[in-house]
Amino acid sequence: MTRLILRRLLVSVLVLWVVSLLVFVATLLLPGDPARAILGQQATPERVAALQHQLHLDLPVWQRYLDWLGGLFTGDLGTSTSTQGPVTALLGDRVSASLVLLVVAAVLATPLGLALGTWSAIRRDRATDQAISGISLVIAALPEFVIGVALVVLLSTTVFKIFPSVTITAPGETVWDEPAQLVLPVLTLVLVVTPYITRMMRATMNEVLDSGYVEMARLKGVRERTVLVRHALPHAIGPVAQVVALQLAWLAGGVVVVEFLFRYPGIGQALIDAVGKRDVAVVQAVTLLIAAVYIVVNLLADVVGILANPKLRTEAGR
Amino acid sequence: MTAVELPRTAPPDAPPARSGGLFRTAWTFPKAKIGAVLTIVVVLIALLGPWLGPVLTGHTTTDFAGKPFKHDGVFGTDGLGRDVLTRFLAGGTTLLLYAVLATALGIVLGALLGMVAGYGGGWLDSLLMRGNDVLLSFPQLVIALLAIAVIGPEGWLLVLVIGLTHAPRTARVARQATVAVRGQDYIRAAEMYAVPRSRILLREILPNITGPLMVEIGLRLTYSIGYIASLSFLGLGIQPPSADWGLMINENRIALVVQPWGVLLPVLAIAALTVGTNLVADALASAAAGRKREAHA
Amino acid sequence: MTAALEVTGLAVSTVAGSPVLTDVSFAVAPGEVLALVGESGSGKTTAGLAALGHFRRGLAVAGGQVTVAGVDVLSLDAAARRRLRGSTVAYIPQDPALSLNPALRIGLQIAEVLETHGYEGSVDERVGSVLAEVGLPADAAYRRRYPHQLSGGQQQRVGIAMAFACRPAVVVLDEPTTGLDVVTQALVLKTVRALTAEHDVAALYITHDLAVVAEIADRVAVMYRGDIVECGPAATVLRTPSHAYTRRLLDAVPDPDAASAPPPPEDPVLATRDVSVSYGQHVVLRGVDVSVARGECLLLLGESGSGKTTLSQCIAGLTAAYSGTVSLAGTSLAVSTRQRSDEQRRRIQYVFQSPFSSLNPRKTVAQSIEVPLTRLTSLSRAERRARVDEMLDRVRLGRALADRLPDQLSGGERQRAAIARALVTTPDVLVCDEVTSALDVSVQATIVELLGELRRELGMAMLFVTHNIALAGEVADRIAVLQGGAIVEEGPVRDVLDAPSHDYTRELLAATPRL
Amino acid sequence: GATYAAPVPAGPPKPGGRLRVGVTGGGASDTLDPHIPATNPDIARVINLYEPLLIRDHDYRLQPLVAQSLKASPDARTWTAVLRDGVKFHDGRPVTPADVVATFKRIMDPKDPKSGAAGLTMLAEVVPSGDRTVEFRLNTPNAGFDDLLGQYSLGIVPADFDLKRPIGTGPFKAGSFTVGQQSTFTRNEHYWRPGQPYLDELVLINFADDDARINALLSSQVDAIDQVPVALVDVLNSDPRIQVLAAETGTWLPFTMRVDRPPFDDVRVRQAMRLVVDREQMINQVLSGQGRLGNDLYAPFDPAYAKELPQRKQDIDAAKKLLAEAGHSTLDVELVTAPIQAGAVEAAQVFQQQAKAAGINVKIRKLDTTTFYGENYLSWDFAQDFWYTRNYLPQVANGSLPKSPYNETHWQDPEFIALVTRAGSTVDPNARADLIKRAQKIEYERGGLIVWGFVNQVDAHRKYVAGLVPDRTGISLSGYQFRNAWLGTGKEA
Ligand SMILES: Nc1ncnc2c1ncn2[C@@H]1O[C@H](COP(=O)(O)OP(=O)(O)OP(=O)(O)O)[C@@H](O)[C@H]1O
Ligand SMILES: Nc1ncnc2c1ncn2[C@@H]1O[C@H](COP(=O)(O)OP(=O)(O)OP(=O)(O)O)[C@@H](O)[C@H]1O
Ligand SMILES: [Mg+2]
Ligand SMILES: [Mg+2]
Repeated sequence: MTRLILRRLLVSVLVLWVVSLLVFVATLLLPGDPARAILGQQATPERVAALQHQLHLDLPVWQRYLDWLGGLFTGDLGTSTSTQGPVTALLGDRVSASLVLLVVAAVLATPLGLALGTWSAIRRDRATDQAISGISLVIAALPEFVIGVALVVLLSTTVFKIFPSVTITAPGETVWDEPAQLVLPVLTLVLVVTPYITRMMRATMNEVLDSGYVEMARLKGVRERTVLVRHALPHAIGPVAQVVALQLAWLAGGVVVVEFLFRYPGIGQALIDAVGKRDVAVVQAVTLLIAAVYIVVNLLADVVGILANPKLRTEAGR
Repeated sequence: MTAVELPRTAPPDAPPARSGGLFRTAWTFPKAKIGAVLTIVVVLIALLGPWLGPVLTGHTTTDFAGKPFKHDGVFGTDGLGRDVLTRFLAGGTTLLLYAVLATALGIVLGALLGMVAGYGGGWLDSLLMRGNDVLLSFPQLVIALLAIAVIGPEGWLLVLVIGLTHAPRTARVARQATVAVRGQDYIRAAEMYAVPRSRILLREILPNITGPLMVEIGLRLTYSIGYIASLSFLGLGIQPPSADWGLMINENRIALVVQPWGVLLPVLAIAALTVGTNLVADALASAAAGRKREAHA
Repeated sequence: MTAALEVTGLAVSTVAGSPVLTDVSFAVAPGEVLALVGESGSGKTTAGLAALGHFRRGLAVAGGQVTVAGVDVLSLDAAARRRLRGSTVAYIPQDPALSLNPALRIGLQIAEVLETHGYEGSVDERVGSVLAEVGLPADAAYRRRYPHQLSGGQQQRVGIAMAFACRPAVVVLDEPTTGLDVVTQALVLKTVRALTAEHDVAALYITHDLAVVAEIADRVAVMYRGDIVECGPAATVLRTPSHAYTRRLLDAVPDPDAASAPPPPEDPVLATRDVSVSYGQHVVLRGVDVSVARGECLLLLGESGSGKTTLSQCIAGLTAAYSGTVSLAGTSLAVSTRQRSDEQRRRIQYVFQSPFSSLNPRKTVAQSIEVPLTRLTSLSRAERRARVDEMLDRVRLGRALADRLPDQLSGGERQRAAIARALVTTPDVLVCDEVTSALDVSVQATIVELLGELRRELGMAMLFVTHNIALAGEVADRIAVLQGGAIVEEGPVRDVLDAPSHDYTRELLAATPRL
Repeated sequence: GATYAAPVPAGPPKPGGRLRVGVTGGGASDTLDPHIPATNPDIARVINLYEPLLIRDHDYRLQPLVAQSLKASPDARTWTAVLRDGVKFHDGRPVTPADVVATFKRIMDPKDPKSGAAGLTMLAEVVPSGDRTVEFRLNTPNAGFDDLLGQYSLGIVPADFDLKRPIGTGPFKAGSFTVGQQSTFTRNEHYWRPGQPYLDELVLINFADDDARINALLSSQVDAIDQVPVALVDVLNSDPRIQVLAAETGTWLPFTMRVDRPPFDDVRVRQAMRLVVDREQMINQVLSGQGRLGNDLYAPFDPAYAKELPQRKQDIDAAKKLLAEAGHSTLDVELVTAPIQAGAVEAAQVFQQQAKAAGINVKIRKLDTTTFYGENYLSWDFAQDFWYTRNYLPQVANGSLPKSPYNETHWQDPEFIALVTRAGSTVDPNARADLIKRAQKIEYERGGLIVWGFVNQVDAHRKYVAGLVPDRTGISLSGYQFRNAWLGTGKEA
């Protein structure tokens, strides 16, 4: 089992490295000069020249890649061309802000999705099930900005004026100092993610509840609750972990639209801003970060899958 | 003597594996009917709209019907004073076209990759699937953001980028389906007669994975629509002065309180379209999974 | 003696309303084994599960009564039914691999029944004793195993142990030996017989194998399309069947003692020399030599996993690698079929084990049969079609079915189509890999008969692979017995059947149930 | 919550309180540097932290600030500034001539020239000429030099200025600052205007998105916002809690045609393009009526603005005729646009529609702002740009001379150059006005700019915010001069 996990880990590291290479190349292709991008209309030739000199844009490409890669290991993500400060300083707060959004959304959506999915499966083909699966099917189809706009109209500006529709943080304050402004972004993400988890959980549970061993457990006279907890749920862990992982990874990347909509000071906003400003170091850092989240989360899901499967657990362990 | 039990042949009312049968089975689900109706209505609007708009309203998509965000005409005017209904009617064609093209690209590419990886096996499989992992770990929106920053918001680029981001996901599904089919004796029978590998892929494997692929097409179409609309919403997709639903939402969102139609019509259309295609895809998935019609008295 | 299980006028139908059981009545006394036989889909499982008051999703009871140890099961509420299950009436499922929870240790799964029903006394001890009763090791290490760490036969015996753990009054066994090889099957049958006799348990034994019935049952009930068509003492029903379906079942049972033709002269058209195959550490074939002469039929006999399919596929060129040689009329062949010539490919043909997977479900029968013609001959389209039609007639399938898709055919018809595909290029050697084992007994007989006729008509050599020794007398001239990847005995059919020289062969013959 | 009508504060200004302002734009390049403000938040910060020698007031009149007066020598080559008494930096030190000299040295630093340097090319040196006086010596005579000094990006800073301690003479002192997010400011107790500022604290918050900014105002997350999308003026006006602040400005969003590139090198084509524009409709559709007609001339607040030139109107027939004469029965042009300012992309679309009537086929190429201002900025054949208002000569210096930093049209007319050069050194106002009017006539007849209108500045604030007035300079929210602002009652409600 350890070997299996180690191999999986090695592959992940390899994938991450290739991603880093691709990210670097992709950002090289960004047209336009960062110096000009920073100065905008104020870009007089003298000021452009001065700024370019400051930004060390004159080193050969491969050297810049090696420097950058080396920096990653020491926690140095490079220098932002637009703030001219370290990227880590620029992203620090934003990463934790996005993380808060992500974690809160995940912590709410995952158990909710699992519970709804299980409930739906237990009540298979009854009204509850049909309502849950119908609604989740519809919500799952809606693009996140449609959900977000609908929530703003409903809860913030037009119908009810309950929650703030944008996020404002004073310096030194963090986004969670004023929880009310987290409500709409979190709710949007929860609405986007929960239907997928619900549907997957329902499908998996249906399959498990139809399985021979669940039927056998019932024929043994085992109580329904025990059937569910001991015989059915453990089998849903593996496949559902995959979906939850996928959704979490989606959250990391898909948070861009939601952050844009709610002006949430996270990495998504930073990314849009950085692409516009040709702030290559920031683009690289954020992209790599999101990719790393994806890879790590998937790795975890695989490990959970391996641990939840006695066959893999026992066989590979020897 | 020992008799081995007849493996469960399809019960009389279970779905046969053919794709014609798949559609027929899927059609027995109410959700397929609702989905198809939603989709067809929106597609009809998208296809006939550009021609119907000027006839109904007397305005083209670009001329001015009044001041911005006023209630002139049936559904008022947009941010430039153009007729919302005309623009709404014309606004689905491009979205739909791009979504269909992107889906087609993603499916063809993904199915090909997945089938080759699944059938080839071995190092080829590992290589393709690790490459797939790399693509998958690249956040979809970031790819689009970078590509559009590099090249500009061109139509073909949208199709390409979205198609490409679909490909690895489709490849996974196609690979899984192929692996399930690969071990089947009819593939080995074809190999026994030295049928060329390309022909095995196209003639023996492809027809047998149409079930999951059909589901995938439905899902990818849903995502493509949402994705293109999202990009337009971020201002990166279809560009003005084109009439486009995603763009309309972006342009008119600001006046949601005064003149909601400029947002509501396209939001409803996009919602109906994505929900419709998703319902159909889900019905196909249920049919492919062999679930019998929810028997309810 | 009063019946432990009594079913009267039971009717079950689907929720949609179509009947599954119409009017089923039978009774089983303590210590008695009632065999419930019938073809697939006749409703055996449905009737068996009704004894536990359980109906599968989509089915509902439509009338009748089920009494277990004096209790009217169907009138009980869910909780009371649950208390009955596992304690008074137990169930042994058809497929242990699917019915044991793969995530739970087997000891726990057995203990669970005891705990659920509040077993008085030491649960641990009882688990140990019931494991011993079914002939499994009772030590702690064994109990900590997961199902996937057991063989199929062991899994099935764990299932039996689970059923007998609470000393039930009634057990329902749903085809418990299907999928097991003859030796394991004999062991399981012995266990069941011993346990029922010892504890005075009433057993309902579901099967469609009449030979098994003869071994185990006191009485037989024959089911046909949801109805009991015949019921009586086993000896009576098997000797003087009154219903047409029962007779058909009986006729289909092959007779190992049937006479066969003398061996033809030695002239090997196909020969393997020292063929060995291993998958990693696992050696599957260890230097196998077999040869088949022109017009001869060699029966390759072996239990499941002995390497029969592997050998057949070496001959057909479908394995990745083997050592040794396979030669066709003296010329040695390349390992992979892709490296062999069209002519070589044409001369050796292979029929797969399962007709359900060997035909592409998206191709019509004619299209599938046409493939070898397209690949291996240069016939025109019209000529190919003519050959296909002719071949369809030959395998008694008829041209009418040419444009059907496989799922519009029955299993037997599909196997005929697969045979037609193998024969359409008139091969010299036909390798049949357990071509009948996926088929119902009655169908099995017709396929064996067809192959015999075709062999005589076309004069080809045949390698007939099977694990069913009962077929030997019907089809083969010679027998080769494969065990653990090596040939342990070889000789003319009569000699081997009458005077087996190897222990394994003797064991096989002894374990084979007979009427 | 319920919507209620807030009372408009009246009476004498009430000191104290905290004002939160939503400002458009900003991002990772946000800065507190006094001399390189680029975005709106930068400008708002600079205006409240620092003060230049002079500045244009709400009515576009040049007013002395750190300087008490600024006088030109008769030949307009030397300008002498007298510093105002009692003007102190945030740390309490008084402003000295040495500080002024150091400030201009920082701005004109040849290694790192700041934004203002481009407009001050004629400035030879800055020398202290007394206790309270500073002398500006010019290479070439310039009668409008006072105008050039009246820029917010020329704030006076102490000689030992360090960006880590951003000190100026402005009404507010720098508090905390989060790049791309927001900045806070506290009251400067040393401020020279008695009683001002009234607020204890000022918070400027970046908003990239119009929607978010307006929602923030509606949901009371900010007290005031700049740049209300014009289409929403009516909505906000109808909200009893909100006061819309609209100002007529000289801000313009021209189309720029390169006069040295075909097809625009033919003056008939340029005239045709100008005749195609229905300016009324442009203002209605693009600005929802929030603007004034333009006549292809800029600097409407200049005393010498050529009001007498007839207002150009749409004339499709004349345009067609001109095009035919120039040999174009139909004309295909590409218009490069970007969301450089609210209304830019919209104006491009309206123009496209209007040009159709004259058989001109306009293809719109929409770029992102960075690309627009990237390498090809100033070399697009046909594009747009955005300018706040200036007087005529400073605007010419910025955009209409061969060596101007932003000559988008590559305008290089010898007769025009001669006229403006003479005007630049003419001190007599009447003579100068005459020269300027002649130069304007040339641009009116053959220039490469299509100035279709001047944009009203529309901002909004909650009714409890007082002291904000319309400002004609084009800078938002009372010119971001929050020293005047104070909070009435009702804020906490
Ligand atoms: N859940 C169900 N819903 C509807 N029909 C069912 C269901 N389960 C079984 N049937 C139908 O009831 C009939 C009897 O099924 P059953 O499983 O009892 O047959 P069987 O004799 O046990 O067959 P086999 O030998 O294949 O196990 C079949 O025709 C089957 O299609
Ligand atoms: N691809 C493979 N990789 C590893 N082991 C294999 C593979 N194919 C077969 N085996 C092993 O080789 C042995 C022989 O398999 P084979 O299929 O030849 O048996 P068989 O005699 O045909 O059995 P059955 O009667 O069940 O069909 C088995 O133990 C099987 O587990
Ligand atoms: Mg059964
Ligand atoms: Mg086999």
